[in-house]
Amino acid sequence: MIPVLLIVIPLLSGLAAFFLKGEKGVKTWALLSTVITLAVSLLGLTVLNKAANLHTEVEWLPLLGSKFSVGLDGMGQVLCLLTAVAFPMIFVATWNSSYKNAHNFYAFMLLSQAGLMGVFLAYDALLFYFFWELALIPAYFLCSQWGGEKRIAVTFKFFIYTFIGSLLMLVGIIYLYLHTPDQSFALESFYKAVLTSKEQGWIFWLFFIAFAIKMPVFPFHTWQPDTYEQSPTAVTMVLSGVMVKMGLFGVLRWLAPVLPMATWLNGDTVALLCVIGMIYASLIAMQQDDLKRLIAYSSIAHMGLMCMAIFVTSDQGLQGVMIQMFNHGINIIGMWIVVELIERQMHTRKISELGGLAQKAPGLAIMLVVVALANVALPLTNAFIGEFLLFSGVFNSTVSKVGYVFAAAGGVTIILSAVYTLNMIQRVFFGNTNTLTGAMRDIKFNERFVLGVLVIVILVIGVYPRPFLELTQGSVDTILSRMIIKHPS
Amino acid sequence: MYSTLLAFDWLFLIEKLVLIVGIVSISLVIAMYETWAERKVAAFMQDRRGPNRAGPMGLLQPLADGLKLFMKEEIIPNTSNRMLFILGPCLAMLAAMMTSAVIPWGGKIDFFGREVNLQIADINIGILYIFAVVSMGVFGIMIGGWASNNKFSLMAALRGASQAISYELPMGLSLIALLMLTGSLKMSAIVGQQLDGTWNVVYQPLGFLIFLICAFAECNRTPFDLPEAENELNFGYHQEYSSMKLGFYLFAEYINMFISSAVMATLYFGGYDIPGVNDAHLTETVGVNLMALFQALTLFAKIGFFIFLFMWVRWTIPRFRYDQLMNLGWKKLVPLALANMIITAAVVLWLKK
Amino acid sequence: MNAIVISAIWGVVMMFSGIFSKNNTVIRGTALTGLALLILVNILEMNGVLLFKVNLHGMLYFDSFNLLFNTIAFGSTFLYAILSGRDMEKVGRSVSDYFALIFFILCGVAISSSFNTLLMLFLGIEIMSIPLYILTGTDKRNLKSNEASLKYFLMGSFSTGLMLMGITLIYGAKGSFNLETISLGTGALTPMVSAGLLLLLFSMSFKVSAAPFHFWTPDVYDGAPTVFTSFMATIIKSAAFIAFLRLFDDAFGEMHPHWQLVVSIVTAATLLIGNITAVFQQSVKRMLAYSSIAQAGFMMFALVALNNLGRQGLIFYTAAYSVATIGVFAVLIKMKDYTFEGFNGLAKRQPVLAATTAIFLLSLAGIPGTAGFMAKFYMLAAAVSNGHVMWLVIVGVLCAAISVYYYFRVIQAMYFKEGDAQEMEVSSIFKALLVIMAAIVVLLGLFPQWLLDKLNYFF
Amino acid sequence: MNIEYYIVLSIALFCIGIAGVLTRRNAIIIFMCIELMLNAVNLLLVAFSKMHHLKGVAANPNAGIDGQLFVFFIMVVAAAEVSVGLAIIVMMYRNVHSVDVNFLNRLKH
Amino acid sequence: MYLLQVSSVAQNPDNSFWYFPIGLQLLFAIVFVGAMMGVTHWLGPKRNTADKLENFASGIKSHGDARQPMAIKYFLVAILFVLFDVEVIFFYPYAVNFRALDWDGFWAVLMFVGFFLCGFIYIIKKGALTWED
Repeated sequence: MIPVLLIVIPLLSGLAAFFLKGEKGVKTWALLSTVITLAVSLLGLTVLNKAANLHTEVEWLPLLGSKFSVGLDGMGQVLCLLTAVAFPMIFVATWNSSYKNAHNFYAFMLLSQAGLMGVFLAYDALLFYFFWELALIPAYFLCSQWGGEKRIAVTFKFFIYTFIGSLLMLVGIIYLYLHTPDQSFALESFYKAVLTSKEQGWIFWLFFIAFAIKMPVFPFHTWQPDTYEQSPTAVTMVLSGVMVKMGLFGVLRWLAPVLPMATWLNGDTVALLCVIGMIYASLIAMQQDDLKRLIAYSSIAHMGLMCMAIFVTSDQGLQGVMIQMFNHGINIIGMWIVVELIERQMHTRKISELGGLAQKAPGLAIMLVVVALANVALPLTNAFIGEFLLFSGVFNSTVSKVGYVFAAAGGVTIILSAVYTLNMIQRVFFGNTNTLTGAMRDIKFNERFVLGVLVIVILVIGVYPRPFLELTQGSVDTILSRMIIKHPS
Repeated sequence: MYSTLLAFDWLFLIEKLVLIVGIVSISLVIAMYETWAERKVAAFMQDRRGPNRAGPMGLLQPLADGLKLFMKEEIIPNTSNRMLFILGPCLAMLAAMMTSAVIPWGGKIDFFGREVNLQIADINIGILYIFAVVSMGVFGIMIGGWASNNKFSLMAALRGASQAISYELPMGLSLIALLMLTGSLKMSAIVGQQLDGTWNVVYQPLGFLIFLICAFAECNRTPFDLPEAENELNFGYHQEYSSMKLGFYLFAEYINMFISSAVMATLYFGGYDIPGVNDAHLTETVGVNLMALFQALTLFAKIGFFIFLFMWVRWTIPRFRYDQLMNLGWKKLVPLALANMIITAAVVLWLKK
Repeated sequence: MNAIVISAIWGVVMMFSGIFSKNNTVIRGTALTGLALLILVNILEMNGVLLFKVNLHGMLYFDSFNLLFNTIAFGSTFLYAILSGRDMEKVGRSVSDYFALIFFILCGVAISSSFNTLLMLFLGIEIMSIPLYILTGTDKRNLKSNEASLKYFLMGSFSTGLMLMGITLIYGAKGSFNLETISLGTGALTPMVSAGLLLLLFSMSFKVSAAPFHFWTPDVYDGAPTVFTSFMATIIKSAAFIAFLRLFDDAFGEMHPHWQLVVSIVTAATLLIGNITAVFQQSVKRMLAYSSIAQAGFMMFALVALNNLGRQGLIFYTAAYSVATIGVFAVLIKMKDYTFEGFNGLAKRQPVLAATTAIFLLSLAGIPGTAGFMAKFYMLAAAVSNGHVMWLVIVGVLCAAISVYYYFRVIQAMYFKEGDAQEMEVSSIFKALLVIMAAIVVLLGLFPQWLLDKLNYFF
Repeated sequence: MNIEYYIVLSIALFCIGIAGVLTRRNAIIIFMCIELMLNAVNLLLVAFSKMHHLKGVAANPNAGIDGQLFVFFIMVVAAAEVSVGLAIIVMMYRNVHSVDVNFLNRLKH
Repeated sequence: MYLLQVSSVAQNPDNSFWYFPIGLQLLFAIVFVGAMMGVTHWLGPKRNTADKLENFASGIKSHGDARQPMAIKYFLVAILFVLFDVEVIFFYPYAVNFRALDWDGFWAVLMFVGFFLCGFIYIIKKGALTWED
């Protein structure tokens, strides 16, 4: 019941939003809908946390062996929670922004939420693919209608990239489907698919490219900074906070356990790509003058780390990935909110044109510092927990012989990330004000509220991560069992 | 099929060659004298004398005309398409000369023990052959008219062509009714059936009428001589022509008249059947060769009658207007012929029961 | 059989309707009645009710496969006639004749989907083609239309010649025109059979505008009056494909390994040429022409794979493709400016039109949730399950991604670009119909089970 | 006569037709070449028909008859094509005053 | 005397060799026509002048080329002829075999005639054969 609600509430409210009139009303409607979704998600996590409530299966395409099969496991819970949390946050944070054709904007936002939920909930490959695209299309419309000046070309690039990836994945899905013992799209059947290692090899790449584009991993990342820069910030938050997790999630649920042998064989290659991407992105991030691009590149670096951890895997590593997916979402949304607030007032995102904001907007500055520190994984913040697990997982990798090299390389990026993040804080918030930043006012209540919630979440998880770890342990075990059982001894 | 030339039946070749030369020359001579006859008939109808200077009763007149045509200067207009200009009359003439191949001119003759058919080629699709060759005549008209590059010629050629093809439809349809009776496309078979039986015209009066009208139109004879309507088109499609090329066109027309008379006689009036006589019986009495002669003469008598009919009509009935002509062809004759066909089929099947 | 007879008769009825009535509404009404009747009798036949007892001597063969296809074709035509029937009046005066030709074409469609001898194949294809030559040239004063018509005619009859030679060679080798007799034997290739096979392949590729025999398509589609381009690009193309598939399946299925590679190459070329060239077009109409080539490439997958998934998929594809294309064209006909710029800002002036067009285009691009996705899914699945042509699948997938580029250009123009959209007269009925069609597209995409059930009924 | 002769003749005619279609620029000549192709096919069909008839006449008196039937249909369709095609060419001629297909480039960009 | 025997060729009515005489006649006709053309060419005088080689238009000055589009009606007749003639051709095999085909064949042909008439009435109603305008 819960999973269906999670999908249906945003879907229907999104469709309804198309027909609503009045900006204020639409905003309220959207917020209401997302809050309800959040509530449902929390209920699923607490009161209604019973197996019967968490899985739903309805006949959909019996001829093709596809069912409308959705369910929540630990990993799904985490990501759904992230999605459910992110959207109301975004809506509240951008309450003061006004959009042309607001009803369409919010409708697309809600639809993309439905798509995301579907991706995280689907237990059927065809359904997964459906939602994968359903999440993409609204994002496309959102970016190219409400984005910056170069939005159309840039978004298009983003769309084509993702679309190519997903089509390749479709081929892989079809191939797997045809090789399942019972001709079915169910996840369970996929696990049972009989494939030679050669077949696994190239299907692996079909899937991986799709996920890699989404994450994005090094050679497939070129769409990302442009798109983040050009999108309206609310959409950027969705893209970077939640949507990139689709890639990781896909790897975790649909790639690694389904094609364990290929994952094992290609682990090092992928990890290498990730490492290259991390270092490369970090280096570029250091050069950026544009706040959005800076965060975009930092996101590439962080995602690379998580991806690497999956492939050179161990118990701790996966655990770390799961929790870090959530954390990264929270942190980066926080970063974007700050950027959005700055941009809305200053009408610029250039670091070089800003300075001394801390004097004018201390509330903002405090919040930002917390979020930024979380982003560089300072102890006591949530990301510390995640990255610590990640690193130890990679370092102790049983899969890769050179796990420690990867870990070391990852460590370098952490340092680099600290460098550019702190540098950014330094240049934007401290120093002298100039004519532009002199007019800065501090943040309003709603913004303060959102950032405050985020900061609280950051700190709470940073201090007491146990519930999360327990929540995801089951998923980690399942995935690992799939992977290890099928490993050649 | 034949491995060596020696195995070839050379006598067959000679026989056919003689027959061809004979029949073609006869048709040419008849065509020549048709011109004379035409003038005579015209004169008679108009109470004049007609040609009477060259030879007795002007009998040498056609020869003189022919010679004159030979001696005239050839003129090929400089705006015309030279090759097609020459090809046009040649085609018309060729088509006219080819038609006679399938008509049975008489019974068999016995030539020193060798049985000789008085028919050049007794092919099994005789009627279709005639159709095919007659339609080639349209090419002659069309090519000649177009090649002249003269508006009058072109106009006349178009008229001629569309008239000819329009009347081919009812003609074909009327023949189908005939075919249903005979069951064969072979000319000799059609004649053979009529030899001792009733002439087809008795069963197919309507079909014959339609065929007759169409034959008139096909030959561009009055009342259907629109392509040559002097008052409208000067001289018709051959107005740029001179000398023998003009002669060919005129000749072709008269040969066509002769041949269509022969076809009509063959198809509807028993061919070489001598009326009122039991052929088989007579053959026994007079012998094969003499019988063949009689038969041929009978056929030529019938042909003569039809030729006279052609001329008679020409000098009595005024020319149609073009729209009348087309309306007659398309809107009257075609449905009539179709009805004739269907009724024939139904009646034959009904009687068969 | 019902449909063949009724469509022929109704064609004649339409011919005379123009003589007895000068009122276009009456004529259109008659045509719609006829189409409804066609659908009805066809469905009756699917349920075993035969209206005409004709001894076919094995010339035609009816099973639910081609009957279902017929239903789809007639249904699409029905939609087409409601949507765009009114626009035919703009092309010329003889609306009744256009409809008569369309009925004759439908007769050809029914024949070429159910042929069982090469004779009927030839007749069906020709009955479809010849009226089309005329329809292409109906805009008599327009040089482009003339030119398209002439080009189409010359190319079409040329390919007919090739096809006939192919048929003759096959006949010479096998001694029969009957598909079953032809398919008998070991499947060995004698020179005569292979020449015939190749010629048939070429000519059928011509008819379905597969590369490298596609070159007439853009010009013809572009030049023809848009109303008829819509018809050509959908129903005709689908029918030609069904004929193509049936021919190569029923008659040459035994030799599949011999010709699979050739067909795969043709398919790949079609996909690449269609998609890449479409990217560079400035006119939406021309883009749709190239896109139809590209879509043809996808339909060829059924032929390459030659399995049940492919056969089912082809039917599904034709349905999905036809409905979406008819919809896009119906909107396009209303436009005065066929360039991409002409669509600028359409979303503001005509939100309904823009939204439905967007859905149709999404379907053509194969986005999940629309019928186009399920269709592409089937085709890919067919090719994958065949197993020998994975490279082709990858090519297809990449091409599908390219196709997004040009389909989305229209969407971008409509939604994201500013422009004074052209004034158009659009009735609310038209809008309602578009919405219904969009709903069909989406429903087929989300719940394809309905059609799949039908498909499964005979596989 | 051997069937090969007919095959060679027909193929020759057919190739002449194809060559004509591909090289000539006059629409009417192209059209005539197409007709030539059709007639080559007709010829070959009749030849094959006769061949199959001789081969199978013992078992079935109607053997090979379908080939000739086919020719009939080709003729009909060819006639239909002729009428439509010529109408199109005339329409073209009245608008452009030329039947040269090289002039047909209004649709190229 | 062997040579005077009737040849087997002549006896066999279905033999395609029966077309041989037609070929012969064609040859003869071509030779004849060619010869006549040659003779007249040789006999006739040749005194060409520019005026003589002009098109003849009853003394009126001729205007332009004659090869202009003509009235479409003629053309229409030609097209209709092609169509209807082919339909008529279909009656021939029927006419030869209609006894064997019996009433079944008759009804079939009646249907065919029905279609023929439909087309025919259609073109008449459409005014394709109206010449008065």
